[in-house]
Amino acid sequence: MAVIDRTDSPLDLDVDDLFGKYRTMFLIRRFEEAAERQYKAARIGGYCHLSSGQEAATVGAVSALEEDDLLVTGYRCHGFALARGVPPEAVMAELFGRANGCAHGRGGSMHLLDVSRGYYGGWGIVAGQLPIAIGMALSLVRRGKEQAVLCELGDGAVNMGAWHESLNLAAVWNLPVVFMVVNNLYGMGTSVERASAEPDIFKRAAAFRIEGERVDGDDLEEVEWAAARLLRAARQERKPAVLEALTYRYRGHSVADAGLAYRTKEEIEERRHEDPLVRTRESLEARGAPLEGIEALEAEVEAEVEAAVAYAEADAPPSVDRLAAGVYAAGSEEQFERMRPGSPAGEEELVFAGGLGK
Amino acid sequence: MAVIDRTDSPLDLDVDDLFGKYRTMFLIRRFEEAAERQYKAARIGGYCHLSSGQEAATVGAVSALEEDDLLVTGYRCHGFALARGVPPEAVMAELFGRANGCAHGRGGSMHLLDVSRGYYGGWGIVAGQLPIAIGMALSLVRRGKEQAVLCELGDGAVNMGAWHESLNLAAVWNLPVVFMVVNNLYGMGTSVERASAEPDIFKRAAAFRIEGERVDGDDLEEVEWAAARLLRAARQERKPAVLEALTYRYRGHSVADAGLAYRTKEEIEERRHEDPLVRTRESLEARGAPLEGIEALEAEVEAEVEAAVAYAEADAPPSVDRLAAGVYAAGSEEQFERMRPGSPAGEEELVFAGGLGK
Amino acid sequence: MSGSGVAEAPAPATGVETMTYREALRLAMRQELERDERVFIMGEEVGLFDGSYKVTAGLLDEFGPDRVRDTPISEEGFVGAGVGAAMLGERPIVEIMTINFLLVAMDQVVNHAAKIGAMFGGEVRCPLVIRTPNGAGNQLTAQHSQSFDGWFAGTPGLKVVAPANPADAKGLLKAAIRDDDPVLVIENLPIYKEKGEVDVDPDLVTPIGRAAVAREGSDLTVVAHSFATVRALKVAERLAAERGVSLEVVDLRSLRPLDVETVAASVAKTSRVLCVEEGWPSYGVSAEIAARIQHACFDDLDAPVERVGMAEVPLPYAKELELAAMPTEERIERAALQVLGLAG
Amino acid sequence: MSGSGVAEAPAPATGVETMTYREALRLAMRQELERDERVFIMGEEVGLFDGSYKVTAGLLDEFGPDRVRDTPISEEGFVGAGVGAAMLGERPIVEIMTINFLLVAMDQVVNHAAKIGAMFGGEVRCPLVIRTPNGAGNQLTAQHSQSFDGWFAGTPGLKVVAPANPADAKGLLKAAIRDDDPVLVIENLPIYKEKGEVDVDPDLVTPIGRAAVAREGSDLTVVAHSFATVRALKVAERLAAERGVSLEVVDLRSLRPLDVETVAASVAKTSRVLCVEEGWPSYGVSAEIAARIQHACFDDLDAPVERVGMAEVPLPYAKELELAAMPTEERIERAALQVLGLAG
Ligand SMILES: Cc1ncc(C[n+]2csc(CCOP(=O)(O)OP(=O)(O)O)c2C)c(N)n1
Ligand SMILES: Cc1ncc(C[n+]2csc(CCOP(=O)(O)OP(=O)(O)O)c2C)c(N)n1
Ligand SMILES: [Mg+2]
Ligand SMILES: [Mg+2]
Repeated sequence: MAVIDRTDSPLDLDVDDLFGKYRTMFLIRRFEEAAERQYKAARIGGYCHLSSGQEAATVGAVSALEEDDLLVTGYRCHGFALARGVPPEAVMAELFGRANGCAHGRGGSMHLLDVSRGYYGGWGIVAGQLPIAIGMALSLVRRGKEQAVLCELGDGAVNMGAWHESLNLAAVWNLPVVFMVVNNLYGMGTSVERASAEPDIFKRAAAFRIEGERVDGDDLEEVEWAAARLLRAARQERKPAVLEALTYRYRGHSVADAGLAYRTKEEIEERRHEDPLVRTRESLEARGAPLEGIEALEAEVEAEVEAAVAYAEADAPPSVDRLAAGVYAAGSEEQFERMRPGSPAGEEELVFAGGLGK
Repeated sequence: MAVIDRTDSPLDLDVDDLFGKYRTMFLIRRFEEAAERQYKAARIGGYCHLSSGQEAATVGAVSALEEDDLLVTGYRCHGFALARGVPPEAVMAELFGRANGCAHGRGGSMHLLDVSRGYYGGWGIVAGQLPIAIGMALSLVRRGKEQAVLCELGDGAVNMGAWHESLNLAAVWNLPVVFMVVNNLYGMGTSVERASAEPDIFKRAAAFRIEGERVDGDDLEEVEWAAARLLRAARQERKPAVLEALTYRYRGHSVADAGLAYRTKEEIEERRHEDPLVRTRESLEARGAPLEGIEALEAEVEAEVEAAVAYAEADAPPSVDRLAAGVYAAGSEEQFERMRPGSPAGEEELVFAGGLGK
Repeated sequence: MSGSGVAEAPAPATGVETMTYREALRLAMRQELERDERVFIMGEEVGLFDGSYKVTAGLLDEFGPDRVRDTPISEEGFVGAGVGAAMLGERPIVEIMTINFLLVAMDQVVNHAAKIGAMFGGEVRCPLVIRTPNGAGNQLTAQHSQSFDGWFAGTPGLKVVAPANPADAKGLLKAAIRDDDPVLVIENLPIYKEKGEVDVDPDLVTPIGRAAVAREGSDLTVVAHSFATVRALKVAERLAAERGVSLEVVDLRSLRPLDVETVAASVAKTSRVLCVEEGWPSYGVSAEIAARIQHACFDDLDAPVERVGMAEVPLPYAKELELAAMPTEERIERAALQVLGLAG
Repeated sequence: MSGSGVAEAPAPATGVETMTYREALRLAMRQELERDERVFIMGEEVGLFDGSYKVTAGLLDEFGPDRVRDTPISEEGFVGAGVGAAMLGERPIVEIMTINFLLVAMDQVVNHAAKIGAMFGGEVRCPLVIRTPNGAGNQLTAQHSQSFDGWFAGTPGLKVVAPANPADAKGLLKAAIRDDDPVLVIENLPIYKEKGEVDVDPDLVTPIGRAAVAREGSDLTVVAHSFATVRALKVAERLAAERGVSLEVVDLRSLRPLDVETVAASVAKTSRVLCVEEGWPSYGVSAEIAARIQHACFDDLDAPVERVGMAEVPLPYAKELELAAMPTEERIERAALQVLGLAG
């Protein structure tokens, strides 16, 4: 199987198309900045992982998805949700823990999803989403659908056993799934070199006789082109593959991490020279997009992000009365009848401090 | 890193040396046959996995160990224990569940060990021994010892996550461990092709930038030569490696399996033509060992196996009074004082139906 | 595959047949495979090998490799694959060879399957079934002789059933397959060969969350599940015959939800309780049962709730040691007499 | 490395200092790293990153990368590496970032570490320490807000401690490191910043298997461990001040072995019990405690044992929902008054 390092993309997006994608990238950057501010203002809690710097990888890959393809990601997922079209207010409301958040305030930053857009989460255990993604691909095959699953993971996840088991199963069963490794060079404070015996992660695909490819993850078009090709092979020929996108995260691992104990300010500065936003904006300009148009777009996005924050702030928190909603499917009440508080032998508050079912 | 398929061994054992190794191989075969008979006579219980057919791989690899190297294996381990010098009566007594068994009747067929010979078990969870083996190698490194660990596993184990995590850690940390894959073509009823996306298992070493080598596992000298070379590199240069030995098991997965649902009688017959015992005996003859000598040896081994059975039969079962012996280290009695039966708040038989400590 | 995934039902077979627990499970799977195309089986050796404990024997021939899928040895991977497929509406039945191997897939069960309904705000569900036997008694030694029933029963988001006879094996497995939540079906190694009468009606399911009074009695309530129920019933027969005491046996059947009510009703009648389980009692299922009973039946109890389970040691190989560690009929009987104040 | 592995002791520091729980753990590790070359630390981000919760901060600089070893993200691999190293006589301290991630390493803990002593007939031991925090309360959501304490405490072959204050954090971690068996040290996220007085004497250890009466009282016994003890002590103060009732708080400290005796002695005095834990109560630690108490104190109890724990849901993200699910002081207080018959 071919393992390819850094494809040069023959993709040549037209200016409108590029304009739209730049818009999404810019939205992600501004959204993350707003999220950081709101986190520091204690309106967002839990872990909050930002993806500033990774916008080209994110938007490039998601752009390669067909409407009925499926997407599964890790916990650094704001960008993926936005790129897949989840409205910024639904994402921000989720970060605020509000009822109209895309997971109704129950998932938070790490567990975004939008089933109507084929986005099946937002998962928090490193590499835990991989087996799930192959199960989805298996379901597509069972139903004879020409669809594929894109499964995002980090460079740190490739050392987990779940990586190995999932890639092996995907390959043995010929499942339509592309594993996209967002290699931002670090898993928390551990560099790829310290973590992975094969730091050229895409080469690990060979252990399963599947295709592995590495792209410049800060080059939107290169990412999209490679993702499109691999997803097509997945859909049409049921070939699983690995796509490694080399990129960088500008912020710390989460908002709580300054991100400097394990890398230098210089390194970060240097990487900022490859800022995918700047690069994409440049190629937009090179393709003749008028500066005013770009600036108008940016202003529009900034307003959109502010509106998302305002929406989230105004949105109500989920009702405490329905604490246990969703834990079990509708119809389960009867099964729990003899265990619940209120039942003759139930203990107060022991099982459900709130209602059950949807 | 080199991945090598089927080395021809320049090793040329002298006749006495070969004679001794043939003896061990023959001992293993006869021992397994006896174990099967005793199992069917209900003197051995539990799972009982025989290694008939795999003698060259077993003896070849163990022969390459230095006295102070360490050995860790899976559950198909009678042969490894015998090859490492554990007395047949201690092994048979263990299979009989007797007090003088090498694990004092507590481990049985799958959990043989002999710490005095550097043999650290006999483990029953597929691939569970791999992380343990690398921990041992780590300890050797910490102590600055020039020793290595040989860790045996089956072809079915290479699809477990523990394989991936262990090889990655061994490689990232430069640990002196050789993973020996005894590829007998099946994991229970599943052929390597159905289980592993890369059926050339040794090639998976490349995913960790370590050396992988495949040998004819029915060729004693080839196995020993390759194992010796890789173990030397492990000891002296702290290079982990994968050694794949292609072989075959003649019997079912365990004594309870006829071994025919997933392979044909013809296939088994064909493989019997490569019987490592026959091949080694032939090369012994070719090297001028007198036939009477070989036959005398075989008679001697047969008597030895019978003696082992007699020993095991005569040996006493472990005392039921000491059911809980070994569960916790000496000195733990005091810690459990307030939980045990007999203690003022203890419940009869709840925690220990027998004594505690060694 | 049709929209609802439910195929036209064939003319239903009816009547009661005697069969083993293993056969009852197989019947349930066959019926559900026929009824609903979304149902498929996945696990090590479930196909070509006919199942390591032969539960799925013959189903590969009948339904083909898409419905009865052999997997490599990678429990974490294929349990997770079950989760993912279930999220898209499939009804996977994942067989884990024995419960001991579920430990390598624990993260997929507890951190993933169990979380989906709540964590994603009810937007997606996970109708997954995991079937696996627990238990000891065949000299399988420490790594292969365990029962983690309570761990799963203590995990919100999961449901756990543990049938004790062929009829419930069929009925509860069918209920699990039709349930919209992840259900762990705990089977048991020695119980596979137990025989009993089974109503083969394909529409008959046993509701989840209902304990059964497996035997009526008046002097002592024995609360048990899975193979411990089989043991308890034998002890009850023997004590009735030999000592004239009357044991009521409550078979929990479902561990989450737990039917405390049926247990409490029995204790209200007998005033004395013994809990029996195949696993280790400390922090085990019987701990929860005892805790519930002391709460629900505080004024009814004439004696403390006693517990019998496996001796709290990693199970040793030697036959004699293993037997000494098991919750045998002798030990159950002794404990029952003790709660009744008849020991000595 | 010397034969015994124990280095010459430096002149012992003595005296009592006020420090956080986190600092107390660090002190224990520093002292043991100094005392015994066989001790080393291993885990994700324990070195260069200074520990994800900063428990190991500074130790890499002090002891170097052989003694403070950063690992890739592969819990199954490096927990198992700890097991193997321990079998050869090392004293590894494996840090698991939070207990939630122990699920991927469950097989190494339960099927391997716990089995070694018994399964190999006492021929080899496994002096491994695993340190990990449990708990919820920081909006970490369903996959990161769990407490599996009882699962490990229910596993023969393991020992489990769960200190509730800095002095015990130091003393029990040291005891765990010196113990010849695998010990799980359960820490807790909110507890890391709790302060208390700690005797810095390097020879002082807290014995495993002994509960402590953290506060004396006469009307009600509250049994707790880990952060629940901190909550219980606050409720006790408040109820004493506001309602004039006297709560005795028994801090379990050790879950396996479990000191039933100290609990029972307290109940004999108060006749009423409330069990509190950070985890889910059904099939949880409080189930075992309640079961033990109804047995040991059957004649002493004036009311059923009550339990308070986390609401039995995968923890939701929203602050309001999370708070509603937690075993807050309010809920503990309410339950305490109920057991005392003072509710309403
Ligand atoms: C099994 C597991 N172990 C540890 C963690 C804690 N953790 C969360 S993110 C992370 C680093 C992951 O790095 P990487 O895969 O490179 O993704 P990135 O954060 O760079 O996007 C760790 C160790 C976890 N969530 N799951
Ligand atoms: C994690 C786990 N899953 C399943 C099993 C059951 N099992 C025991 S041996 C075996 C097959 C292993 O095959 P292989 O690794 O090729 O070794 P061989 O038996 O051929 O020596 C299986 C599935 C187990 N022991 N552990
Ligand atoms: Mg990363
Ligand atoms: Mg094999």
